[in-house]
Amino acid sequence: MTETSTTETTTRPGRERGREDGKFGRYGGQYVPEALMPAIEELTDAYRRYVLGNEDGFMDEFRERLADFGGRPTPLQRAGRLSERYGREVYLKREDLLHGGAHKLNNALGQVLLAKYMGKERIIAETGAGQHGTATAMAAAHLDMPCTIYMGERDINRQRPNVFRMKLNGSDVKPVTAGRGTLKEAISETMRDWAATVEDTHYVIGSVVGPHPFPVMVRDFQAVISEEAREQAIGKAGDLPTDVIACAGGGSNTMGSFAAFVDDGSVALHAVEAGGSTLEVDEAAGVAPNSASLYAGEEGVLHGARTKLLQDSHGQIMESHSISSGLDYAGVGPELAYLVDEGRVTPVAVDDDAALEGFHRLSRTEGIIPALETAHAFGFLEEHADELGDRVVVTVSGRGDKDLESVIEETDKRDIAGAPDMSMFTGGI
Amino acid sequence: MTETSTTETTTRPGRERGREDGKFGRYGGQYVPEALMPAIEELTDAYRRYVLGNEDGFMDEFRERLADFGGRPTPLQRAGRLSERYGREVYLKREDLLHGGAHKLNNALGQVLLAKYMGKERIIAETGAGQHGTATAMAAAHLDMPCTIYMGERDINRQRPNVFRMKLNGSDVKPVTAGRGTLKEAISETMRDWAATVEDTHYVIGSVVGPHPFPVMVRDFQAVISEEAREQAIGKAGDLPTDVIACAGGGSNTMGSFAAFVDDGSVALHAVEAGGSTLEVDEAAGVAPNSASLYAGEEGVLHGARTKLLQDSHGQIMESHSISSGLDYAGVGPELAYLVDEGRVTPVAVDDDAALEGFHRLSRTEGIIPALETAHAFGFLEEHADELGDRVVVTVSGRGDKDLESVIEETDKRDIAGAPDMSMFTGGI
Amino acid sequence: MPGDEERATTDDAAPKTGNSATIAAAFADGPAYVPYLAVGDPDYESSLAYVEALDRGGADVIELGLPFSEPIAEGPTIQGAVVRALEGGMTPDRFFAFVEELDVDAPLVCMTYYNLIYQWGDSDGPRSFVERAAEVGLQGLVVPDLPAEEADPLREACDEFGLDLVFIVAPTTEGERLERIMEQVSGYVYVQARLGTTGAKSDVSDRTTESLDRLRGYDVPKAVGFGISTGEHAERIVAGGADGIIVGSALVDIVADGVENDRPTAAVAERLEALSRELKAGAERGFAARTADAAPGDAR
Amino acid sequence: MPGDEERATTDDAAPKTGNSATIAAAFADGPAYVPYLAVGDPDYESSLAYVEALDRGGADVIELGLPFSEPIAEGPTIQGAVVRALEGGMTPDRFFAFVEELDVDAPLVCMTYYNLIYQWGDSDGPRSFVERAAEVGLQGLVVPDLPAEEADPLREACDEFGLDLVFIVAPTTEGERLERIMEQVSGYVYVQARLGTTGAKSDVSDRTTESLDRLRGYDVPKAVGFGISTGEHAERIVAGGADGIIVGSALVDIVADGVENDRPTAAVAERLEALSRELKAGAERGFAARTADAAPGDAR
Ligand SMILES: Cc1ncc(COP(=O)(O)O)c(C=O)c1O
Ligand SMILES: Cc1ncc(COP(=O)(O)O)c(C=O)c1O
Repeated sequence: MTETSTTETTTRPGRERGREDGKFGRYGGQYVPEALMPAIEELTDAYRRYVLGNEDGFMDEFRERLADFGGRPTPLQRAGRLSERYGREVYLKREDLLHGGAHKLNNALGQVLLAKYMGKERIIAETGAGQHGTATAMAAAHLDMPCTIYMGERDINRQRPNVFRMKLNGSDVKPVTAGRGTLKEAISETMRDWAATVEDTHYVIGSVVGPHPFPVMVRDFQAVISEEAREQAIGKAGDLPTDVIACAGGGSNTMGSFAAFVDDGSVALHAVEAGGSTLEVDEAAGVAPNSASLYAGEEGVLHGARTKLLQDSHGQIMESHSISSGLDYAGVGPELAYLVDEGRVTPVAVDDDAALEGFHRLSRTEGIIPALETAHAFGFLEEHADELGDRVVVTVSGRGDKDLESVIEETDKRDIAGAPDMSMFTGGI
Repeated sequence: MTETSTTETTTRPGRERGREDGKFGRYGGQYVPEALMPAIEELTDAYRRYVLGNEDGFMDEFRERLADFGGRPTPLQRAGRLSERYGREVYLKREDLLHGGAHKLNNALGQVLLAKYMGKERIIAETGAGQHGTATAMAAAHLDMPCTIYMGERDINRQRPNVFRMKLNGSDVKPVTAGRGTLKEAISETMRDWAATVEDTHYVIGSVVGPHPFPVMVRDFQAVISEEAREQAIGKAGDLPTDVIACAGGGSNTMGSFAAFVDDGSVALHAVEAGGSTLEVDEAAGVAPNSASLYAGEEGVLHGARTKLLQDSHGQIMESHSISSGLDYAGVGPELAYLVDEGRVTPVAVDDDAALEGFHRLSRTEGIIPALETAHAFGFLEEHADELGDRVVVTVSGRGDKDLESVIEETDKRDIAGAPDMSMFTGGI
Repeated sequence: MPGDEERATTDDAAPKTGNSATIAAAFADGPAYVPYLAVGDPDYESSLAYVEALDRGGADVIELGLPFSEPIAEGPTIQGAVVRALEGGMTPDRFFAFVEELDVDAPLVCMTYYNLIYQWGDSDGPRSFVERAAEVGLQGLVVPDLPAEEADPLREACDEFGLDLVFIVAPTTEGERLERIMEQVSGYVYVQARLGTTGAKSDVSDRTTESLDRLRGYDVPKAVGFGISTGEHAERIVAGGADGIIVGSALVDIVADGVENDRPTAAVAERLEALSRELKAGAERGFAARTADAAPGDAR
Repeated sequence: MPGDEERATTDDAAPKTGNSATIAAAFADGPAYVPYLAVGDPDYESSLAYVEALDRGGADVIELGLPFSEPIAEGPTIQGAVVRALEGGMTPDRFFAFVEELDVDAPLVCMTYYNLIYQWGDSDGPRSFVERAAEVGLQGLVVPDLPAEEADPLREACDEFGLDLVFIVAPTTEGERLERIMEQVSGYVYVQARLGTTGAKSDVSDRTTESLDRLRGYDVPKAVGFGISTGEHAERIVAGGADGIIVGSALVDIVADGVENDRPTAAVAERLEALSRELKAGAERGFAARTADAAPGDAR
């Protein structure tokens, strides 16, 4: 254990934070157009009653559906070959095995079910990598709710199989052409839809971002990851892990992986962000060639919350970049921003190259093809294993099937040890 | 309950059948080149010791890895919307949630682990849909075994993402150009490799086919499906199911889904085969436009076993056909052939159209995108629900991500109610 | 619309003035025409000409959009304007320079998102932005993503520098929330005519009437926006009780048309002026109708 | 190779005859050259000419392949021949007609897979196939996917109709398995020179020698196949103790070359005959060397 062991002084109680007022120190809040405020108040009320209060047995039904439809609990697997490679016990929390192929279903199922309890008649959602969109589309089909998904046009082109899957599930996928056509624009567009349809529509935000109560609610739905992992680690390793590593885009995987450990001062929490091609920023072009908002961002207000952002000196939001669409977001959940300021969570950035190597390494040595988002966590593990403790948990936030096209294209540009020959696939798969 | 309730007279004991001599009535046996016989005897011995005898704790390690790496147990989910549609309780056995996306891992992991226990240094396997290949490649990476996968060239083109996944896991994928380039040819080719390398190589057969001990061994590895489902059904429904429905290619999903129920005379067992475009056969061309070997095949010897086959009047093996590569095989497991002759298992054929409709129906109404193989079971459910009992278990043998290209192509040719507009995808995804 | 008695009670409560005397004056005699344009759309120079055309067309207050990269409250039309302005190089600094350079009579209100206000200057927080806004002569602010709950720091700065802080009231805003907003608002209240984002729509919804009814008891001018594009709309809205009309997308459409068809700046400015005259005239007709309707003693 | 003493013991045990006297005779004096071709490759007529060329080239026994759609024991070369023959319309009926029409001296052995034998005729089981085989004059069968354990029905039919049933012994065949096979075999035993499937390889493995050593105690002719393609191979194999050589892929290669390069049937037949002569001569040189090596009294 290393520099992060100094975090034992962390504030408590982790799970209550933000539930009442949506504030995490200076972060959080409800910065939304007035038209949305009544809906947000209604949602806050529903969150308190159903999620916190288990009214009408909401949480029981949620947990049951997560188990039966979603496939929970997911395993905590000891990774034999990685453990050997790094000389410490490496455990994988297998969210890639969740229905739909990523942790995203935990939240999507929770929110779609909540919308049903609230009597809403329609679901909308934004999506970046398509993982939240597919999770929402699956949950909506499962619960018989009409669903519209907004997705940036560029992301649509990067993630066509996911677009097709959403449509197969009966969702309407609306392309967003504004800006660079990625997640940021899709969120804005979904908010616009919501502003017009707020009375009968629930907006299923895909991460621990947005106005209160979304950050706490999404965290509470995703917390099942660390609740399980904590128990499983104690069962398997006889002790708490020394480190938990999770990739962070908006931060739902991270908060879900950390939530149950926040009060365990001995557990170091590593939030791995997309370092993109470099951490340098092109102010003039308004482009950050990374998505490291915790590591390199500054305080500001975006999409309903005060948090850490990639922004220029004027406060304009930057275009973020990452090899993985799901991390390609200029903001991050306010609670994470807070935990980083408090020193409880260590933000780290892993660049595209290291993430891609992590992708190939996990595929080859453990027989698990991770999402490119997830691969960043394994990039961190490779680069910093020596600094970690004896029992490391890495959350495999999703599987990589959605990323095959990107992997081919990006691998073909580079020289990656152990990667298969791409020549057969460069024409497309 | 209907005509199938007459099967209560079935022979016992189900699970012991074939274990000693590899014979299922007139079916089974070991019809292989002499060069393979020593390996097959060695394997038979290993099967007895490790699988049946749990020597060195083999079965314990197998079950542990299936849980941690594979994600077992998989849920038995009540399908709310289908239950409503058909006026009976429909439960889904969710093998699509298994690591790799299909039931195939149960067997692949078992065999690769067994090969390790046997001291083998290399793994070979054939694959049709690519599901067995990807499962084997994942298991081989997980257990650090070099692996070569043979795959028909036509299947390679139908299942490119799976080819890529195998390569990502470090497997060598060898295209088989003989014949029509499908599963049948890939099996022959793998047998050829094995004949040359038998001393240090284990051949991981992908279904309950081939010479003894493969049919019993693969069944025993896959039986975990029905072992779990039986317990889960009793737990959830308070009773045994009235019907179990599973699609059958080689029959590993079917035998896995049926094994624990074979001795429960009250449970009707439906093996759903690919009816292709028609059950008519073109003798002159040697082509069966279906893969319904249980339903329409005749006794013969293929790939090491006596079983039911699609063959012409001379005994030449026909080219089978199905919309789903994984069912596209001219033979079937000998135990299934036996159980059909005994009247214990009812074979049914579902054609391409009905399977494709089943695919779209499940995607849209339950939020589960099934493999095209699996979709045949839902085609049967739609066509025959009225004849079934009150509690129906359908095995979702795999997820459909691998089939998106085929679904686009095949849906575009047809007019399927409720299917999304394909125009955006016909150029490829 | 409810009975005359109810209307009569509100007409008694004359709109109260806020920090800015000029804004108060704009609503004091007759209905206010409040046009909006995004500053810098499609470039600095044209934008100057366009805003001045609004003024010539009879604007009583002008809302100047300071473009933000994530305009979540705007519909596609204004979003397009914002993108053009940002591509044209608009920044908060240039925005302030623009305001200084502008030669118009109407008081000016800046419409922007909170992050730009928060980030401006060397220290975090809204104060330095407001200080600079006051320096260049802005009279008020509208911040669509800043709810009343989070508005205290900005409210204080506005009070310190004499700016009005305009809030938006949606058709869904009622009860406690409405009160909280009405405590914070000054200058005028922006009554959102319908749900959704900005954008020209062709009719006036019942919800506008309901909103105005809910606001009747508050003595602050009520300017209705969202979806007004013709003199006739303006007339109906003002006849229905609005103290002013806010028009954005219909004007931005003219700018967008100019860009698409490469029209000379002067021609676009002329059309903006003409539509402004139409809208203003419509508002005045509506006001006249309302005054005639009401008891003679009630007319302002 | 182990010492001379061991070899001497086997040389005592002269190969026993099986059901077929002609096959026994083929191995009786000197080494047997046993060529293989797939019948109907690439068409019926050429195939007739090719098989007759083998006979002219000195074949002692000829193995005639009846093509099966799944030839799992064959390598790519013979697999290619099988595919060509099937595409050329070869069926079991035509195969029997072919055998009847054939004008050769050497005894003929049919090599095919069990499913074709099992399916032939009206009733299941191998008997009717063997009956028909006997009728057309075939002297034996080789069925690579039929292990000794499953061979009883075919064995009985062969005994009934006087055909030999040849079995393959692999380098890995030992102990109990070997005994079981040697109980079933008649005519000659097919000694697989190396692991794998059929196909021309350039050297003779140590494993051949080991196999021959293992078989020394059994009084049945040992014909070695898999990988023999030149007179020199044949010489070495026979010198090493084989009673015969089986050659398939090297001959099929000539047929394939003829198809690829569109060569006249006669030219291909000539090359087949020439290679046969070379192989036969090689085998005889090997035999002479072995006989010279051994004690004069041992020479057969
Ligand atoms: C597999 C996977 N991991 C991580 C993320 C990042 O999102 P978040 O940080 O909200 O978990 C995504 C987003 O799509 C994802 O698909
Ligand atoms: C999803 C799925 N189901 C079923 C099958 C059919 O194989 P089997 O009958 O051996 O289960 C396959 C074969 O690839 C498959 O991928």
